[in-house]
Amino acid sequence: MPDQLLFAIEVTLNGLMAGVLYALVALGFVLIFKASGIFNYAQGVMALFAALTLVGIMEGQVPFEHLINATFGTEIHGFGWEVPALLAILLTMVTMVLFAWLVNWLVLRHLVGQEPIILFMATIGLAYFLEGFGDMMWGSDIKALDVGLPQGINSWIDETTLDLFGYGFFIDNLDIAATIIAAILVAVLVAFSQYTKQGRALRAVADDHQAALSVGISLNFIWVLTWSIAGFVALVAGIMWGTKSGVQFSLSLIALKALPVLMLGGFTSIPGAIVGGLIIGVGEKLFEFLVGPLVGGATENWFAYVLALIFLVFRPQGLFGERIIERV
Amino acid sequence: ELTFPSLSYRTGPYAANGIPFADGYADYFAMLNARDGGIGGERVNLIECETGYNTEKGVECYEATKGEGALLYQPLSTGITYQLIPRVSADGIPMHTLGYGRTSASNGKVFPWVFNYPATYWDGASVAIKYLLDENGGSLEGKKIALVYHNSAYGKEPIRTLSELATEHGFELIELPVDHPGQEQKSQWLQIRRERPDNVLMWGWGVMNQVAVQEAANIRYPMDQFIGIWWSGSENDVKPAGDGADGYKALNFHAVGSDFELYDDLEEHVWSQGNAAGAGDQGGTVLYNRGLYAAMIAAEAARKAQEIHGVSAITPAQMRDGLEQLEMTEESMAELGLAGFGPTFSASCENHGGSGKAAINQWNAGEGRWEVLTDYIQSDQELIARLVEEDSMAYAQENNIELACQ
Amino acid sequence: MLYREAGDFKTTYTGDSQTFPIRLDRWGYYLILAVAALLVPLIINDYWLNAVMLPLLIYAIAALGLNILTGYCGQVSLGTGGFMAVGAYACYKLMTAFPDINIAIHIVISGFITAAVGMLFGLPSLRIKGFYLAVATLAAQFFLVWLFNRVPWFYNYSASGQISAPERTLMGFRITGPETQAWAVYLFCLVFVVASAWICRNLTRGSMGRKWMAIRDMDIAAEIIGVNPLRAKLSAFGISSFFVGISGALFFAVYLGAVEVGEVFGINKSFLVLFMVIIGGLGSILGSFLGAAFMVLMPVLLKNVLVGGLGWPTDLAAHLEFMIVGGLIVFFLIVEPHGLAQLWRITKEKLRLWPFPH
Amino acid sequence: MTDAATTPADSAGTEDALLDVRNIEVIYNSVILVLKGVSLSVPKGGITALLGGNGAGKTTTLKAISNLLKSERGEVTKGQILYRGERVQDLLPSDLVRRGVIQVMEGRHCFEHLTIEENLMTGAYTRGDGRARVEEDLELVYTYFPRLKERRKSQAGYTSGGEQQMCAIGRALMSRPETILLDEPSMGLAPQLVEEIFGIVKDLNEREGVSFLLAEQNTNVALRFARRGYILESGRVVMDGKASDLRENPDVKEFYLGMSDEGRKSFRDTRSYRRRKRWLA
Amino acid sequence: MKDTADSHVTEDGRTIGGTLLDLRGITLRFGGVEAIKNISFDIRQGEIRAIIGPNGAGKSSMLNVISGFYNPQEGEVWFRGEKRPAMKPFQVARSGVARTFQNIALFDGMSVLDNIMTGRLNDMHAGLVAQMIWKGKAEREEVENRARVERIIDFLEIQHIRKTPVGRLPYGLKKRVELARALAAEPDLLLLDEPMAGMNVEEKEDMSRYILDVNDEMGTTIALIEHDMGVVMDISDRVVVMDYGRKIGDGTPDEVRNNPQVIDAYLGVAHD
Ligand SMILES: Nc1ncnc2c1ncn2[C@@H]1O[C@H](COP(=O)(O)OP(=O)(O)OP(=O)(O)O)[C@@H](O)[C@H]1O
Ligand SMILES: Nc1ncnc2c1ncn2[C@@H]1O[C@H](COP(=O)(O)OP(=O)(O)OP(=O)(O)O)[C@@H](O)[C@H]1O
Ligand SMILES: [Mg+2]
Ligand SMILES: [Mg+2]
Repeated sequence: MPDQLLFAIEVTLNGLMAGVLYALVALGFVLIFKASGIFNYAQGVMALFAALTLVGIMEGQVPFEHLINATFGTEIHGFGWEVPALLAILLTMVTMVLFAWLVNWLVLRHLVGQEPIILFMATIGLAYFLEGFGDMMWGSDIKALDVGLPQGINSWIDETTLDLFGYGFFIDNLDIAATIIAAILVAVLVAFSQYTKQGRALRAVADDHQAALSVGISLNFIWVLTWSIAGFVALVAGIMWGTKSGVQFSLSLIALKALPVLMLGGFTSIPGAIVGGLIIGVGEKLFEFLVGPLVGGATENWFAYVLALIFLVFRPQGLFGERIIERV
Repeated sequence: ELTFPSLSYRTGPYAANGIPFADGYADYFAMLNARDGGIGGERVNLIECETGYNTEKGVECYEATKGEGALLYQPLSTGITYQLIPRVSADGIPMHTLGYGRTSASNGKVFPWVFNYPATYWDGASVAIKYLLDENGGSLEGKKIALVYHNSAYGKEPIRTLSELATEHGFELIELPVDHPGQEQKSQWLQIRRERPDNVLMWGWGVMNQVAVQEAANIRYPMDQFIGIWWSGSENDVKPAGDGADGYKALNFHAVGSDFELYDDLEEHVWSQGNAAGAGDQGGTVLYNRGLYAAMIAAEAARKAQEIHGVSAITPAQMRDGLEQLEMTEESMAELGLAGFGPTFSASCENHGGSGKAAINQWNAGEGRWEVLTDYIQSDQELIARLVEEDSMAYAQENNIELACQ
Repeated sequence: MLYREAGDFKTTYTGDSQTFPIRLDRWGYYLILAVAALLVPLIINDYWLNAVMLPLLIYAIAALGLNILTGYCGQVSLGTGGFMAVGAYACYKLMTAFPDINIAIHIVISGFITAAVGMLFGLPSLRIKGFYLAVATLAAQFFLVWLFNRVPWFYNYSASGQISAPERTLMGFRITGPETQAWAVYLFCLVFVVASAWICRNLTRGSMGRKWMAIRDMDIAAEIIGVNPLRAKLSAFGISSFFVGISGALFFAVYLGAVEVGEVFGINKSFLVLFMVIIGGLGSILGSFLGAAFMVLMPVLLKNVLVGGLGWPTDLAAHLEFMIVGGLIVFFLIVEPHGLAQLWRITKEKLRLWPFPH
Repeated sequence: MTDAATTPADSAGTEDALLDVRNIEVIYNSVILVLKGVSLSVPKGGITALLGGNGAGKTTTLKAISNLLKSERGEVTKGQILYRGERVQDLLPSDLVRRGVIQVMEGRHCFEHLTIEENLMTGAYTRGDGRARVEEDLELVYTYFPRLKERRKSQAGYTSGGEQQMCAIGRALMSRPETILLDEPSMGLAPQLVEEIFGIVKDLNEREGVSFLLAEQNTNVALRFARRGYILESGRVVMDGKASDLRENPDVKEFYLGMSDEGRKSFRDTRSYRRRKRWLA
Repeated sequence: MKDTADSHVTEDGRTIGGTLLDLRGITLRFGGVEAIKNISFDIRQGEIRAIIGPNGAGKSSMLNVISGFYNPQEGEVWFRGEKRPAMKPFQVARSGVARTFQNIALFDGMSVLDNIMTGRLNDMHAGLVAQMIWKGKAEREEVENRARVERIIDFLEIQHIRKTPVGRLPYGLKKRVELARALAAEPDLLLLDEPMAGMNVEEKEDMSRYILDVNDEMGTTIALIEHDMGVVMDISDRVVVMDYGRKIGDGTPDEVRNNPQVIDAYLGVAHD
């Protein structure tokens, strides 16, 4: 096979993998949007917060160390213990559930029945808060995150493809791990939303808060549930991205990578997030590869959005989103 | 009382880098106050102002502090630097941009109030190429060199120099821009993997550095052929990649580690007193040292100004004179307890850019520290001077600036 | 009954549809305008100008613009940063290409150029709605920023890709460049703000505004009663972008003086202006001002209190500032989802009844 | 208008009252006072009608009972609402549903994106008595409303107004409630169907002992089926009593039943006291 | 317009003219659902035409076809004697058709007055600049149209809620505001989808009065869907009956009321 083509295939494969990572972030958005019609701006910050908490617990950091030291003049620097990754993940999960509960108790509960944009704004306030809170709690330095996921080139694929085509493909082990985890996650979530009555209730709530209340769906329960799941998804995304680039503020910006995915796949569709992620991943990588050099590169940021935009013009609800009902 | 504002960023996307720098900057002055009672008998008043790497907040900080008798600005952000250049020129307050900001501001004739010694980005580019020439027996003919850069004013700075150098030395330059924040660089690194450039240079900042180092490790790019600018050469940038980062190189214009007499003073007068800035855990890191270095230059310039004008409470204008006549020698640094900490240089009315010297550091992942690989290498002064002249004169013309130093 | 509207009858329809139908409101407005135009210029200094007034005034224009699009026409846009960049770069190109023409004219033309670009990016709004549209407008945001960063013609081939505003004067007073006088710059922006607010008010109380609001509240019904959705939406995009472009031009030329597109007009700017509009009150002119004031003043105020007043370390203060601003946003939304302007309206309603509860 | 005091509330009803609303006051947006002291009681196993013109506060009363006001920024500032003698004002709407009180909201609040069948199934959300029983009830609802069965796979948002109304009612039935608050069930339904719906109400009431509180504009039908009636005007109960008594009341006859002394008057002939032509001048 | 030869005068002295709107063989499908099956009927100038039928019969869909919201797969719409090409709804509105909706479609964020003013949008043509500075045509136009709207407000007796945001109004008043908005457009053909749903008798009487007055005094042709047989039989001139998308009856109220098919499908019992 010609070199150029092989490379294009490699780029495509990597694009697919990158897409899965985007999709992981997008999933969190989808869950919450599905369950409440809320566009959760704080999803990225939640991923950051989850990852920060995970590292903090693993490394035995004392929460609010700096604050305590500054106000009381103490010199605390960590508990001095290390928590195994699995336990730490579990504890982080508990934190995220607590967070979900607090969000519902302090914010959402009071905004039942408001317009989507108002709820959106509330999540922005939440994002602000969590941004400051996370930093204050765990510090804003860069933390390396290692929960034992493999990382780096997969030699087996490299060697096999080298034998086959005379060109070794680069596939990152972390990406493979992400793909497997994402596949499991999506399967579970689809099953949950499709085959349980809670799943049906989620969609009911998103349609009409009042009517959902009137048939006895407890918004509190549904929201705590979905925000907890979204917190869990955020944690998974945080682990993946944190392993890649260290845990730090910029982690919250991965949300921006998820938005075109969301738009393309449809705000309400769990499989859509995955398919959208794959399309965006491949699209932007191939575009950068094929057209990027002609226009000066760094096209990935905007191309994802433009690609999604073009899709939307033909399908305004995204690929798998629920049809937007237009009736009088 | 001598007022030094510190426009720091301890929050936002670049906080991880802003914190150690701000800590070093603050600790040095705190040490001077505690040990010597300030500079020349005047206590130092450090006003820290949080910018979050945000231009508008930077402006707010500038306006808020300039009325307090600020002597020198150190904004630590290329964006804010551009903002402040016209402002400081109008207000007559000097600004020091230590190895960042607008490179051509090293022309003191056009930018009398701006100083960017000891080295500029263009020096950095030139030094990197010089080093590679050395490594390759004096010729880069037919080699491929990739530049991975932050797609912003900062990242684009070295391109002009590098392309000049490429024609001069006959190597091919591959430009690979990475958009802010730079979390996803798969396509850039796949391209590197395919094109197999002989070397990769990087102008990155923030998370972009960590991801680049990680990706380089992932594709098994030989780390010792990967050289970062000094803003891509801190512990933050390599640690998340673990062992994979071993061998990665970066430029630097000051020493690393805490093996200096000054550190004893810091320990004695600041840290042990519980007066450390921030969380107090950054001592000895690259960026902390850079903060120290910046503060040291500021303090020495102030001392110089006091000397020249014979007053202890100097004005910003006098501070400028101190900066302009500043001379860092081996002896003067040794005296400060920082022997060999930075390159020697001296400024003049025309030259605000220093000697343009930088050294190569290499990361040792096993030990978890940077090692100094080379002496300070001098950049191609002739080329840089020409480029600086071109760019600054264009600016002067556009803005009707009367040349100084006549 | 502190606040009265009783006895304030209108005998003409013109009187009834004027900007401030209630006398007390009108007086309050004149008072504020008088203070802003006559008193503030006398006392304003560099700090107040650059740290508070300029951002406040300029953001208010941007918020007015976005409010037309999002608040009145219901099209959520996250492209504001990109459109401000269009204004800024248009202004830069005009300033450098036609140095002899009055800066005020440059700024207005920048507005028109932005309007054209805005309409172009508004085209998909005919099909794409709600949050989908919001995310779609990000395409404009990222694409425009990339464009200005990539194509050297836009920044006149300068080495770093930055643009900086050359010095310009208006009636002999320096408006842009380093050596300006605070009061002149302030008044210059104030004129733009007042004019913008007045135009916005006129547009929104007339047939144009009704078309927008009809589209916002129920686009299908609006179409069935005879509103051409394409024209209504595009006009909203155009007019909104016009103001956003003006604010971008002012932001660049008058406030910052030098701009790097990715940093200054990045996505954060889009979000910031949107926050202003929502916090202030969607579909309210007053809200645009209140929102801009909230988002500009709150951080400055908190910083001064926490760092200056209480002597906290700057990083803790900054984190706390985030938490407080975030908390306040949520708090205000819970108290009154329709923004500060609505809060003010309800307060007035209560004052009218005062001291009776209902 | 007859004052509430002049029609002595035959207090026999209050003893076995299932639902007791005592003198409640409701304020929207903390400024708009809508209910100004409304009291009513729904006896166990009875059908009670709540009548009144536009804006009288019927919907508000029902929402106050089912605790849905909060999401409209309204609140009950005075008075009490008792269900089985317990104060229920502070409960969550979902708890109230679990206790057997369900409301059919005015204006067909269906879940647009869900299919008709899914809509009906959400009604069974609070039930825990097994799939089989739920399926049974689903079939029952389909026999009540064959039209729904035909459209059961289409999204509720795309069904006709009447179909949505049936869907909303069917959905409430799916929760096997003990008490149903019906807000204008007859709105938008064909006359035949109105009869049928009231037939179902009567049937459920008689066979299963379900209690109803129905807000209705269709006074004629409502009073035919209800046992008691309350007439609300501008947020106050102005009249209450046995349905049969109300039907005989001349005011009710004139204003709510559209009967004049000569029997039903034609809609064409009501111009007597209407101003005309003014707006054409 | 067709010749006036076939116009006649009703008992109460109104003139019914020639055919205003003619629907010919309309068929409308949504995927598998056939909402309207080959229906033809006409509406004459100046008459009140009722459309009745059980729920889901396709009545609202019929109005949607007339107002251009749905494009039927088959069939033609003739308006004022001309075959109407496929049009966007706003174009239909501009050709003189106004309507109200079954599920109230008011603009919730606006006051009652503004809502009604939207009805006049098609007659407001001031240029952008004039509107920006609120001078000249813009101001004049506003005052003129406001005056007309005020007359409608008076007529429908909703003066007291003029400045109230419509979101806060009770159901019945919303219906009235919607009627006002449609009237404000001064249409030739007014389509009313269940204008009296959710009203008590007194209010229905008022509403009937308004409808009759509009028809009588402005000569507006009215097509209305209503489930209250009393109202329909009393005020309409001719009635179309639909069932499952088919037309099962058409004629005067008396004819329809005695049509066994109609009784079977819709009325249940013969209505008095
Ligand atoms: N969310 C709200 N905010 C403010 N006022 C409201 C709100 N909802 C209802 N109201 C007011 O409360 C009063 C009573 O309204 P309600 O809907 O209870 O009347 P109703 O008797 O159900 O009338 P209808 O028969 O028309 O449905 C009305 O005057 C209305 O304007
Ligand atoms: N957009 C659509 N998509 C799919 N089906 C539709 C759509 N619009 C209407 N229908 C179906 O077409 C049929 C006719 O609906 P329509 O709304 O015209 O009924 P209707 O006669 O107005 O009934 P009602 O008296 O209940 O309002 C219904 O079965 C409805 O479900
Ligand atoms: Mg009601
Ligand atoms: Mg209908």
